[in-house]
Amino acid sequence: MKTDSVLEKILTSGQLAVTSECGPPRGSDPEVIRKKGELLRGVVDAVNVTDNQTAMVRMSSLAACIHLRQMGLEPLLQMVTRDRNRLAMQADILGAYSHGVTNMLCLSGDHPKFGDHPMAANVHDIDSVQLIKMVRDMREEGTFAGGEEIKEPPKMFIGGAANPFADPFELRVARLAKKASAGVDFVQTQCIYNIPKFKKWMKGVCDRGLHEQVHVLAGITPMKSVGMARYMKNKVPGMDVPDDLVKRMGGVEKKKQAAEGIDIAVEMIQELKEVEGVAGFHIMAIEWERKVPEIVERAGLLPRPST
Amino acid sequence: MITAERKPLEEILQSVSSFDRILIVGCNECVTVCAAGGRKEVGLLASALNMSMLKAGRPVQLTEHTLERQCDPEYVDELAQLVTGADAILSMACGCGVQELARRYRDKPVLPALNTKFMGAAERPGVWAERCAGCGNCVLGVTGGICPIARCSKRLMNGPCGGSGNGKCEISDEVDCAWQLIWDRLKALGKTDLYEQNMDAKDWRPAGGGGPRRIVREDLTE
Amino acid sequence: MAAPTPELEPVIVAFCCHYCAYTAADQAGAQRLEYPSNVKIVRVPCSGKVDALHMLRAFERGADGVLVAGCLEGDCHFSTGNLRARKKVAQVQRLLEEIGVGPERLELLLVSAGMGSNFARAAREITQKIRALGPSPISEAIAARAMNRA
Amino acid sequence: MSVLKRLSGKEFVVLAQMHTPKGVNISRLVNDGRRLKGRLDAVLVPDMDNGIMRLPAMAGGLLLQQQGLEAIIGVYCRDKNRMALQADLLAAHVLGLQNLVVMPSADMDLSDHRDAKPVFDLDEVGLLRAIAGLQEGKDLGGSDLDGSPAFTTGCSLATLANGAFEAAFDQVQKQVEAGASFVLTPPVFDIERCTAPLEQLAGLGVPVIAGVFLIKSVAVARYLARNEPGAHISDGLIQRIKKAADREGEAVKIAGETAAALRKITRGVLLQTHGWEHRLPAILDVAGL
Amino acid sequence: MTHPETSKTPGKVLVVGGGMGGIRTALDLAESGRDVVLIDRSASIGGLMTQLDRTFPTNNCDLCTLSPHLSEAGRALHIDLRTLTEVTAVSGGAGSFQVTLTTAPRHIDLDRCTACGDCLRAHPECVTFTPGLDHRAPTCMRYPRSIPQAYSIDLARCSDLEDLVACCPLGAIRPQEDPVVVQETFGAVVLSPGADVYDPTPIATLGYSLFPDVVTSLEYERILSASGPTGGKLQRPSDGSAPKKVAWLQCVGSRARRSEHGHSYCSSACCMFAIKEAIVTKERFGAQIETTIFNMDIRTSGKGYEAYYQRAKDESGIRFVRCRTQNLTASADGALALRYLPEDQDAFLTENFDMVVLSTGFVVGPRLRELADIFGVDTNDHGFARTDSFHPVSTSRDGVFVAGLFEGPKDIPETMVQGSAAACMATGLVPAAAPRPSDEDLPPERDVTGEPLRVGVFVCECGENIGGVLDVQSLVDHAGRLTDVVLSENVGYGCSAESMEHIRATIAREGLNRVLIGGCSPRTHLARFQDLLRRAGINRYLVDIANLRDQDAWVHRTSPELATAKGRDLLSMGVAAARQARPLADHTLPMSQQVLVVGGGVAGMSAALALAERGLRVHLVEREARLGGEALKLRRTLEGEDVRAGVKVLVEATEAQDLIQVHTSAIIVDHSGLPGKLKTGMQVGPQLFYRQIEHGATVLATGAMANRPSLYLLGQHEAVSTQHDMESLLEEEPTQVLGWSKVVMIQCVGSRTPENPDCSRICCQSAVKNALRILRINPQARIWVLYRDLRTLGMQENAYAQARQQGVMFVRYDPGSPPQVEADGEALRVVFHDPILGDDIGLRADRVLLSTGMVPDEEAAEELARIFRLPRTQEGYLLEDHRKLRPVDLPTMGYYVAGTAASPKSIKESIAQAQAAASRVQTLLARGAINLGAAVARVDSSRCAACLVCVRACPYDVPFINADGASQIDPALCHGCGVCAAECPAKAISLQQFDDEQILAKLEGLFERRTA
Repeated sequence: MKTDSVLEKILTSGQLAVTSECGPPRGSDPEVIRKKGELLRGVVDAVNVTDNQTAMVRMSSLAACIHLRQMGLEPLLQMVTRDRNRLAMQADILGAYSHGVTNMLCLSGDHPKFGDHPMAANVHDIDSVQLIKMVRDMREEGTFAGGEEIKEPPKMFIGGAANPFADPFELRVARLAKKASAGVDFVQTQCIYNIPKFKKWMKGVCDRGLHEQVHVLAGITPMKSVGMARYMKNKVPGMDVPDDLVKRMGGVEKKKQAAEGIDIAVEMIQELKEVEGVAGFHIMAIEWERKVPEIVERAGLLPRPST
Repeated sequence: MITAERKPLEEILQSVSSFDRILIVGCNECVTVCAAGGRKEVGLLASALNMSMLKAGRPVQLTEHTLERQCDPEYVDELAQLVTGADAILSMACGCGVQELARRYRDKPVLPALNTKFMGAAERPGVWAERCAGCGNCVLGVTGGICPIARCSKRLMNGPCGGSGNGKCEISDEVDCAWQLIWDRLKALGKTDLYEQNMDAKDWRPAGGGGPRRIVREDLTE
Repeated sequence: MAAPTPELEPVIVAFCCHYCAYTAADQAGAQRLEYPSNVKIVRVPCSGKVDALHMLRAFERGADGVLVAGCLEGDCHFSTGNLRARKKVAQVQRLLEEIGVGPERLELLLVSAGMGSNFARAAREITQKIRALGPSPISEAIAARAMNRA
Repeated sequence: MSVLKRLSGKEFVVLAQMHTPKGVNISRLVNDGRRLKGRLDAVLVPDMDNGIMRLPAMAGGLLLQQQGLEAIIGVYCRDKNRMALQADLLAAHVLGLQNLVVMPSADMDLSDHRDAKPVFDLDEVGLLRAIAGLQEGKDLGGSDLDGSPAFTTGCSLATLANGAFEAAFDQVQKQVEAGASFVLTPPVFDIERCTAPLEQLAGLGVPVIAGVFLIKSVAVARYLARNEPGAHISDGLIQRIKKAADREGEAVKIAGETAAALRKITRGVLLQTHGWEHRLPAILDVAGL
Repeated sequence: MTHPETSKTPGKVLVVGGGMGGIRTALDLAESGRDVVLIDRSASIGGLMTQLDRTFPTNNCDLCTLSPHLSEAGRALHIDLRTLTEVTAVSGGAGSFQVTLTTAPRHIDLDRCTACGDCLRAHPECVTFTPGLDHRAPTCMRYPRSIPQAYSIDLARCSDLEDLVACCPLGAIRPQEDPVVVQETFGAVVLSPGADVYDPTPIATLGYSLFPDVVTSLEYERILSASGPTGGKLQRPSDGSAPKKVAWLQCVGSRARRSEHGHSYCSSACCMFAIKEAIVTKERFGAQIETTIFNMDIRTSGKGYEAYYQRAKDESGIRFVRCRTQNLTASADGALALRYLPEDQDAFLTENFDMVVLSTGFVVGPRLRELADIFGVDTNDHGFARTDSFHPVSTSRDGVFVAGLFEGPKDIPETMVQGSAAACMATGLVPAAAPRPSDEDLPPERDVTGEPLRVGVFVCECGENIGGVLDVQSLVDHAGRLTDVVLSENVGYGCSAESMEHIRATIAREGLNRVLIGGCSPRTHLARFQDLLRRAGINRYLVDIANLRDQDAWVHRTSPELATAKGRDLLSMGVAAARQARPLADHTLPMSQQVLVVGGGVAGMSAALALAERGLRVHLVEREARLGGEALKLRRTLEGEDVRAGVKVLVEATEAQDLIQVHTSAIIVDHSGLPGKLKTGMQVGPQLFYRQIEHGATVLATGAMANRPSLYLLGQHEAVSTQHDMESLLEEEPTQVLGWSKVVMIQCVGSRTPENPDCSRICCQSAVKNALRILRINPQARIWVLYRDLRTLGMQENAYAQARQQGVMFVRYDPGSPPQVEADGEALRVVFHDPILGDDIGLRADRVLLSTGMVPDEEAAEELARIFRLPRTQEGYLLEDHRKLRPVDLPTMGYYVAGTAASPKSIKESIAQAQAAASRVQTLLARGAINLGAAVARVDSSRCAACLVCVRACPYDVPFINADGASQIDPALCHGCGVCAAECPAKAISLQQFDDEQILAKLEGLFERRTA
């Protein structure tokens, strides 16, 4: 074991891991985060806490993680390179670890253009791959990015993101390889709708043996309505929603579309379970956290292993 | 080339509102080429200012002059005579020119009429696009001649983010995904192995992280 | 009706390309087609030769309206000068907007050499339009200054 | 990588046609070639097509290859007997011209030398067989060659017109059997109407390269509509050109769009601009090639 | 046709008659390098035109536009002008005519006379008769600004010879002069002696000799003319009062049924003449004057004439009455009572008028008959020189050509066309003379740089054209006050020879270094004033013209004050720009000596042959597979000539001509370059082989199309066909005709309509022709021709008369209620209104023939006009540079039109125009070099930022960045559009002649008054 992470334990044991996420509030009320956390207790192995997701200001991921940790949940600290330079990031990692946060996800972050602070400076001192390397070096070498030694280095279980659907498709496997070589332990993928394409990517991953180095958690997002399906298809960058899925959602009456979305998510998990290299699932039910237990249950992923 | 574009007239008017004699100075280098501050733009601005002032009932005296280059002291010296007769200088050069004027003519307010934008190239007539961020440590050799620092919206050094689609960046269909370009080019060159190597976190000191930069060529200094 | 006093009448400068617009204006004369005398023609080889600066300077000196007249689309004697003129007119219109001089005071007219009547009609229409708009704020300011000085 | 290798490597190839001058002023040809270097897979240089006497294709092809382009030269049967044909083929090989297309011969009465005597010693199939023979080291007289040439040879389809296509197809089939390794088609204007014949051609198992013709003006479109039944020029197309403010630009767009559409159903296109080679880059831009 | 005996030594051409046609011929010949002797029996040239006030449809003085060219350097070197000269004997033949020329004494030494007018003031009686109203003849110059500018003396009228001689301060009067007789050799002769005007005295009922207020149209012109007896005031000859009601009686002496009433043919020009006089009367003397034109038919079949007629009717309020007139008597109150029978009524009406104008036509009088005899050329029954359709300007005598009225009654454009055509034919017999350096005479060019500005302003009055509207004196005064203007004056007719000379002398005397002319359009006149400046010893680009006529006086006639104010502005602008003018140098390029002829019909082939026979290489491009064009569908002309045979001869000659390269099945696809060095690309043959050819000039002979409107069951009923279709049927299946008992022809089908406003010109003669042919085959057939106006011009009128005589019924219909045609089994039922019977007539016709005329070939013309960048009329015909004076030249130099591409025409007219086009091409190519002018872009490399904007913007890819890193523009390639100058962000490029300083100065000039 490289770390004390529960998630790491489950993954290295070869069991399918389940993670979900919880967006911190746009305010300072800790109750919001506690409520969301409560919904996921016993249902998932770790809870991602997003970092100014979609470039909107929210409670800091670090603070929210601490709240979850205090509730006895396993938090997963998301960190984007957009908002802090390497000094601030390392400081936050030290802080997080000091509070018992042992998982983190290294991301570049959505562009500020889409958020509520489009005028903000785009820091990008380092990119996500370099962040992975930095966290790995902190853990393995016990050094800061500047080369100085760390007293009591933080031991983070390091995650990254992978989008098998963005262009250019052909370098997507290589992109994962880069993250792997930078030291990533696991990746959570972009939500999957186009299963054949995902499988194609996964095959590439396996062909290069990357699945041996990196645990791949397949991203699942249930769709609430045909409107959402269309929106994801047309508006969200890097999302690949096949037409027949939109058709299927549109084929049922409005009231039952949410249920249909859940059905689809469950079916997908069932199918993906069988795919070589899939080490677990990351269920992103954006502002729909209450449906996560149902999905996890119906997908036959309960109970979660006790650690 | 440094590219720039004219500030909104309103803002320029505001900035010169307290002066009666204004010298408008253009530059015959980059800003001429990007149609922001050459002789012609100087003429257009003078005309526009004159009309606006007339309209406001506060006519001013405007003098137009375009220097070969506004960022070299010898050229800037040429202005001495004209500056004497002016209450303020309105520079239509990039920020370098504005500062050179301000440095040389200490007692005269020097006001910028342009917003200096970026170092870019002409994509096609009338369209300029950012190409170089002046980071001081060029990586173009390993990125197929396309700069990820200047041309990737997230300055990603190790490949595209998940928002890249149809060769375009997630921020706009007008912006090419730099990494798509890099990838295509590396493929064409048969050098995709360059992509596989991880690029280390960048040392930003040469990019200005180490404070204002200068270049000294001892052999040319006097 | 008393004859209008020239000084109170709007002044409209028409930049006319030699091959079409200027010829059309001559044609209007040959056919004795009347149009208001407000329109003063400046002959240029091609409408593409009309610099944004020329259009702006005309307003600056006191024109109440400016017409840039070239050949019909596809007919430019110099291939695409008229299309360039169109873009430049749009550019100057934006600038006029910024200055606060109505951009509708600047117009592009595309006309063929044989269309004397179209030229005359366009001249009548723009004069009518400018009359309705009144003097340009610039020409008013100039006139006011001249009065003050006098 | 040679164009024909690329073809066999299942890549889509873009060819353009360039004519040799009637005279010795080669500046246009050379300039057009230079301008297009890197944007085309190869240039087809027809040999005295339309029966217009001019600089031979071999000279034109050589000039283009000197500019760094790859040339495909046309060979045909009307003006030379088997001796001359074979001799020229040997010359072509040693000059580095290794791509050939066997082309049909225009009638003498369309020629600018109507009184010339047509030869037709061989027909197209015969010529293809002769080429195959040379490659195997034997001439038509049965003698062994001292060093045998190597060629990649295509053939051309006479027409896509309804009714006449079948016969033309048979001809092509025979030529493929005789050694042709790709097929050039006449210009395609109406993709829908041509899809079936193009597919039929593809069934021969050799790459099909479709012609794309730049219709420069309404008059040309009308001319084709009237005189080329195979062209299938619709009224809509004529109107489209006519209504465009920039007819030249519209013509370029149409050609580009056709080329782009053909990408889906053929293995290559041959752009025919007939004198307007300076417009080729614009066509390629529109086609996204 | 070669004439070896003359081909070695250049000869001369004799042009007889110095009217418009003769001047045109002489100018064309001179410009193509031939030596010309131009003779006129009068004391000055100009012909009939000198007496006209203005001409239609531009209402402008044409002679003023044309005649000054005669005195221009270069041309004048080739033209030997001899007035008071007649041909008295001729021998020899083509290539070498021995001609005896007799010059009557002028009694004035031309070298000494300055036209000061002292002799006139002292002895006004010593004058020769000036035709027209004025029996006293006010001046011994035939018209002001006459050429030569000198008086002549009529010794017979002089009472005190001694005093006359003494009164001339220059001693120019030579009473002892005798006639001079010389014999000279000419390679060719062009007869353009004009015609005489019919004298209406014999028609007693019109009272011409009785009533002073009955005048001929020519006399009325004199009254209107500023140089006429009333000084341009409209006055009744009887009492000097202003008439309130004026009537025109048409066809006086023309279309006469009885010989004592004149001649049988139509004089062709009188209808337009009368309409113009009526319009001018209203325009100049008050819209309230009632003007009525009494006529049988209105014959306005020239290009744009129909619209002129409709405008006269609808806008000017001129009344047209169709009638036969009976007689004129004096009414009680001194007015003239006209008795007439309106066509649609059966009782005579009487109406009073203050003045009556007799529209008298043209006749060949004894002097012309004598001329014909001297030359031994065949004439027709009426004395006009005989020509044929395929040789429109060739007389029966080889080497003698004819142009203008002497060939038949016609209007000015046709005269101009024939003048050029005759010049073309003559050049075949007379090779070009050795070029004469015209620059030798020019004074050295003064270097004006550094001189203080001295601007001279010369304002033209142009007769009524400018002076009638603008207050010229106030303009002169205004200009005089402008900055740097040292001289400002009124020069009357600025482009007249004497004014030009005056301006030239003034420039030299006053040391002017900038000149502004206040006159007409610089488009037409700038080049001439530029030449003038050069002759005055300063650079030609130091002059500009303020367009006071076309763009001021003409368009603001009703508000003279505003027009004058605008005139002041235009002069201010002009002076401001002139002050910025700088001396510039012209750039030249060698011209290609090849010619592109587009269209292989009769006109195209004729032009190609004419050019090739004169040694020029021609590319003849035809889009069809064979030569011949529309004429292949015609069989016979009205005169009975075999069209097919004629076309066959042309095709064979064209194909046999080595210098003509025929390109059939050729589609023109691109065109570039500049006049003298043009490039045209075409796709040829079934496989669209692309060829590009270089040529110096272009002749457009693209033709028109037979119209086929879907009217009157055309295309739906077998028995309805066009006159065109009928051509071959009458030749090939005459037996069919035997079965027809009733045939109805309908005229103006698809012509003179809002969609196709012009008259198709040829349909009336086709109808008459076919009617006569049908009757020849089947004399029993009854034929009705339903028409609006029957327009059988010239001698065609005789055929019309013959048809009427043979029983063809001509019935007028009103376009408001056209005939009705319905199917009636195999036949047709036709219903029409007969205005004479006042009743509707219905009949069963075996055949209905529609006179459908011509329409522009929209398919071909539209695209070709685009490719060649040539303007078209609203109907779609090519627009010529000047409807009357330059009917062959297109507005862009180097392009000429022949045949029906310009307007509907007969074969004869088409061929004449083709030959004329060939002549115009020769005049252009004879220059040898293209003057690119000075309007080229120039780069100030010290300002250039090498930004590439110009390189990208230039439509001709001319600018490039040179080794020094600055843009470079080759003046020889620059087309002078100025786009680069307008786009340059560094303002490093200026277009000379139109640089920013000049344009901005114009704006300054315009607003100076307001801002001051």
